[in-house]
Amino acid sequence: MKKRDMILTIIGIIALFGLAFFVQEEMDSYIRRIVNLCLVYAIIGLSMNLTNGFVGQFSLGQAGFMAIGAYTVGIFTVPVEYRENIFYAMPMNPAIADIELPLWAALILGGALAALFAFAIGTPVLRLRGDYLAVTTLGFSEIIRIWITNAQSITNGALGIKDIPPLNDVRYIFLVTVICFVFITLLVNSSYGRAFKAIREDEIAAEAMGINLFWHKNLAFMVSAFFAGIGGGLYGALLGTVDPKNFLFTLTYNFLLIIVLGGMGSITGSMLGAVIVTAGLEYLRFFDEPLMLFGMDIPLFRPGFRMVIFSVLLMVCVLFWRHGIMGTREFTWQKAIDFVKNPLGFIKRKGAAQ
Amino acid sequence: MILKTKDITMQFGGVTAVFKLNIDINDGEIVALIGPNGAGKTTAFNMVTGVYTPTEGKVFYTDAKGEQIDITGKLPSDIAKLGIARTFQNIRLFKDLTVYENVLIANHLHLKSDFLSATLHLPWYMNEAKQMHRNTEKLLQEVGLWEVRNEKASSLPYGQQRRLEIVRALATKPRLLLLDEPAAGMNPKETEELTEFIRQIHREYNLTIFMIEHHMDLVMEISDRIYVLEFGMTIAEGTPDEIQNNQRVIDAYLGVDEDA
Amino acid sequence: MKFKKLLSLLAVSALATGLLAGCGGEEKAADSNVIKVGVFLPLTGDNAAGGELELRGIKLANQLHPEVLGKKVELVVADNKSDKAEAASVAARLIEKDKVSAIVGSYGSSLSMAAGNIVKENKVPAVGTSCTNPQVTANNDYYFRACFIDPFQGKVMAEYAHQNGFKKVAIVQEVSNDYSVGLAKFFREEFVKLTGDENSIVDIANYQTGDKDFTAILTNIKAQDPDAVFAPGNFTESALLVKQARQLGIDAQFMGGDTWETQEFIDVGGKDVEGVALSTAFDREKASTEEAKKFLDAYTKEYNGEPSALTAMAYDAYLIAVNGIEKAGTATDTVKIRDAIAATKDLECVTGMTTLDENGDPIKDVVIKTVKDGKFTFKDYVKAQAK
Amino acid sequence: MEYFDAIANMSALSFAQHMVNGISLGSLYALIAIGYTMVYGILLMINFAHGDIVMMACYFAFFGITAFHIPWYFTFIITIILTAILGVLIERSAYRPLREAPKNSILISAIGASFLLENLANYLFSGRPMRFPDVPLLSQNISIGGIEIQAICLVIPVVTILSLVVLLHIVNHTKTGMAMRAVSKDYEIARVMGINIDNIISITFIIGSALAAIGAIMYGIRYPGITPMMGVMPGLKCFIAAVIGGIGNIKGAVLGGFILGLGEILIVAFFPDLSGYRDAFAFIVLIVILFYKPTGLLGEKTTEKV
Repeated sequence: MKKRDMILTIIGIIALFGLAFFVQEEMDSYIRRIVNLCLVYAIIGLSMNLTNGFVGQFSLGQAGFMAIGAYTVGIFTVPVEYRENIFYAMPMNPAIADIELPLWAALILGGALAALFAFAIGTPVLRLRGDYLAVTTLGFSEIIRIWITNAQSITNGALGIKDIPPLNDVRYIFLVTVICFVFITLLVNSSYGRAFKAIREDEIAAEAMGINLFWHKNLAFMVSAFFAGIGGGLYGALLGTVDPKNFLFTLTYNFLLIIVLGGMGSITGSMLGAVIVTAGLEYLRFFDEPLMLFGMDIPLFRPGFRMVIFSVLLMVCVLFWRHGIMGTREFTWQKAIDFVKNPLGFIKRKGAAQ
Repeated sequence: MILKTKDITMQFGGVTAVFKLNIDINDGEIVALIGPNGAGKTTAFNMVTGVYTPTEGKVFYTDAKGEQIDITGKLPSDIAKLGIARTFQNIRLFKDLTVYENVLIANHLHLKSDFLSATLHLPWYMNEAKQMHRNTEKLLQEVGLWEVRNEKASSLPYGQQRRLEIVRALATKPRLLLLDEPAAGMNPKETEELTEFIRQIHREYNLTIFMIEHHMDLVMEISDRIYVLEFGMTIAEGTPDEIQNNQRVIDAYLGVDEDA
Repeated sequence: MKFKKLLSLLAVSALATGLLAGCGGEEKAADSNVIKVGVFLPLTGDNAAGGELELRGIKLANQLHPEVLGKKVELVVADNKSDKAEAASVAARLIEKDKVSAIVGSYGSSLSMAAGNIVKENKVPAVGTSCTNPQVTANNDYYFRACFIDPFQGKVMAEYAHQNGFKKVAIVQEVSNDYSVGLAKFFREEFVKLTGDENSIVDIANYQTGDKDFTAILTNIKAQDPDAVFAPGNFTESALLVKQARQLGIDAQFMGGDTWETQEFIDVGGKDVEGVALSTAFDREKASTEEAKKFLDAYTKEYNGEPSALTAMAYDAYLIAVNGIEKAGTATDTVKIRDAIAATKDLECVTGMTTLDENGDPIKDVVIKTVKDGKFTFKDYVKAQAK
Repeated sequence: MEYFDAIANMSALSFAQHMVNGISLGSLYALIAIGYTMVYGILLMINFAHGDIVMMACYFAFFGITAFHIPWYFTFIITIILTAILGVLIERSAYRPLREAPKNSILISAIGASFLLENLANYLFSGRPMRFPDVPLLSQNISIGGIEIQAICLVIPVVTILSLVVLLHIVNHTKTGMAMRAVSKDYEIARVMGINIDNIISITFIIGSALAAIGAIMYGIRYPGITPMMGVMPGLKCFIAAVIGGIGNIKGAVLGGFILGLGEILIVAFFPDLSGYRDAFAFIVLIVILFYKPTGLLGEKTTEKV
């Protein structure tokens, strides 16, 4: 990286931190919640993009990894004195009943457990390709959920865990987001990241170039699971409560839309996608409310319409706009500078390039 | 002897693609493998490079230290690390990546830093990375692809793509290079250039070359020895002159496939 | 290219309608002569059916009690989509954007729990409609509810089973449903206590939400030949469960909780669910209060047919919230409203005189109903002291 | 030990009942799995929307009988036709434009189509369950030597086997079937041979969706609560059944369906404590099968051309 870009990046991150402070101090909790949700979804979207976009392995297990992270945070950060109340149907397993961790430790533990699980299932699963991989990872995510439902003494089963110390702090979540994004950006730009892309482009050629498919896929899968676990942990802390139904495999579709819209194989795209999908869904809320337009009641607008729009958007994206907003491109300072200097020319050139 | 296959056989279901193939390749040689379509040539390559594990038989490779290693059924990536690189019959470049990246990726197999130090860009990784970039630059300049280094691989003309695939294989620092029909689809002029290119790399990079090829001009011109395969079995072996005069080969192959 | 044009056209029109709709909203917000009450219900997703029934109750209550403190009560209806992340942001939105004085809802405990931290943090009281998990109000001073809780309901059914002389009971629980697991657990404890027989529960079988085939667990149960089967759970699954049990020739008494009391349960179950017993909070025959009569009249006028307990409880939740606002004498000081709600005592509601206990849970009588000729009919009555 | 006791204590009658339950469930899975396998055989993609096509078919039949009062036998025919049209429509709009695109795009499109159907049904028909109408004779209960069974459970296996036989005949002995096999082997060669690939794919979707409709009708009669999300789990399980049997192989799909159906029932029968894990069973079997026999039980071994 050039020195100029490095400096600009650092300034940019500091500026964004300033913005995070501002949002935390000045905005109401509704806005903060939306911002936080955007950031958490961006982390999970990015984690999914690592396997699906950069390594080209179509995995649909994100909900399961999130569940591991969220439950780790849920189980270990709930104050010990509340636990008896929460686990009213079946007492908590004494081995973990008295362990209370600070949030950061629980997050890392959750990420690590998710990564460990990814490692364990990676061996059989990552030999598969395409559709098979998609269905088996989806299957594992369901198995995790079913296990959580049944393991009452550890997870409180269907009753869920509540009273997770609430976290609606933009600064905290922003910091974690920055760490995740910086880490994955560096990883993708390292030699390992290039090996990932090689696997995406052509597995057989990559293997012939000495790239161990199994190890590299597994590595990406574990890193992805780790950050999905962290994202899930934040998600749990943000909601203050977790229960198994949160982590139905349909949850993964949200992140699929994020990365498809943002661009499979683009870090910038993951962030853009997360913001657009989260904030956009919030904005689209008026579709669910009865609408009076020019004195007429439009019968189209009633609960459920928003989700129809949401799914149509996903379809339109795949069909007509397969590369999403960013494709595999990234934000660079050079492009930004070019744009600021000569906005019209930049757009024209971009148009011509496409 | 750098490569030796001993009675390797490959069966798919009930079909025997290659039967008891014995090939010996000496250090520094250029050896060609010819035969009609479907004779099992690519299958033989795939067995040597680990894509397939032979149903029977063994593949031996002698490394730089002169030690003979049994590489039968090893992973393709491990075989590449030992110093055997290859190209593919239907070009398999990393299409959406640039020429530069294509070659740079081929340096990855010699990377010693673990993934965490690579991700965190720790000093020892940065040193290695610098070396990888230097190697790539040097190689691209030497083979004349420097000017197109920022082009997408898929946007290169056909002949250049073939050449890039060979260069990418070279970047893994092989001792033995396997070329699967490098001149396929080329016109006589391009073939001529390719012949020259193969000569050049053979000379400059201290290589042993083992190739499958249909262009007889090219094969006869640069090969030291030739193996002829038909229906998965060797029907002849020898110098270009010997092969050209071998009646069985003429019957089975040369006469039929001349115009291909 | 045509598609791209069409798309951009669509996008632009979507934006335009959005802006228009947005403008409409702004105007309303400027009006300070209304008191806003948030309605926080699942109107889409898995729990939509329950949410719709409760919305009816709240709307009816709003019709009959449109004013408090001399101002109009405006309902701000928000769909939490049966999804927790949605529920959290919807609750925040009701509080921050719509500035509601109190929230009524939700159907489904997990959704209420997702909003729990938010109402606590923002100090806006919420009255749950049919969130029966004890955790909803535990350790949360700002959450109340109009329904009884799972442990209570489970115990009442155990008592009922005991009174009816059942000796051997099998339990089927929807293991992924907090409601079902809670009821099953307290039923089991109470029943074992009442019968004094550790083996009186002959089988505990599990299924997942969304399952359709119950033949395997039912065949196992049939082999145990129980007198009754306690199977609280979602009405769709439960109706199929009872149906398949009858097909397999199990003639034991089936018992469930208040979730069964929906038309869909009878629709799906048909004649097979005739005779089941279920606990609920409300019935016409035991409608003792004036409020109940008003409610029944209004309901019949508006919707035809019998109101479900869900509708009645949602109606009551609205009453509790509005009564709190009235007693507090303010629509803006939500802490005061909270205190007034917490002090609710002998409030005349549809489901009887309501008093909230120290957790914010009502003390209530339970009605046992059955299905007869395709209708829910009164069967028995358990006084609140049973708790 | 407990488990062995459970097995030992199970009466012959209970066991027979479990077997009957399993066969009836399995044949239902098999019927729907055939649709998956056919589409996969031709397009090499999971038609994620297949389960939701089943759901839509249920609604078609529901509205035909309850809203339009069309006699049930006639409704079923209309349902099959409508569902076939729906299937072709999905193929045309969601899959055909992406035929040349990377496989992952088609996969996403399929997920999108499935998601769209679910949300559309939720929006149009609301999330409340509707009761699939009773059908004379089929909805009745009968008792055979102490085994209690719904009449439809006897019909389903027959329909499944019949469908299998008819399909095998079509695939192996008709011109269309031969064209299908050619397309599934290699697009290019099929094109060169003068086969209209688009038509063949449409026919495949018609057959697959028609089978989905038949499956849906059976499903509706057997489990009469229909909801917008009802197709998701059966969809996944039937896909798994198709994979277990060897995807692309019609006999395999039927075999896989029976294995899954019987397995799900018997695991609860023999290990009652695991009843909460029943839905995980399908996925576990899938993973085990893919690990030991990636092409499924009856699948052919294919290797990628290098």
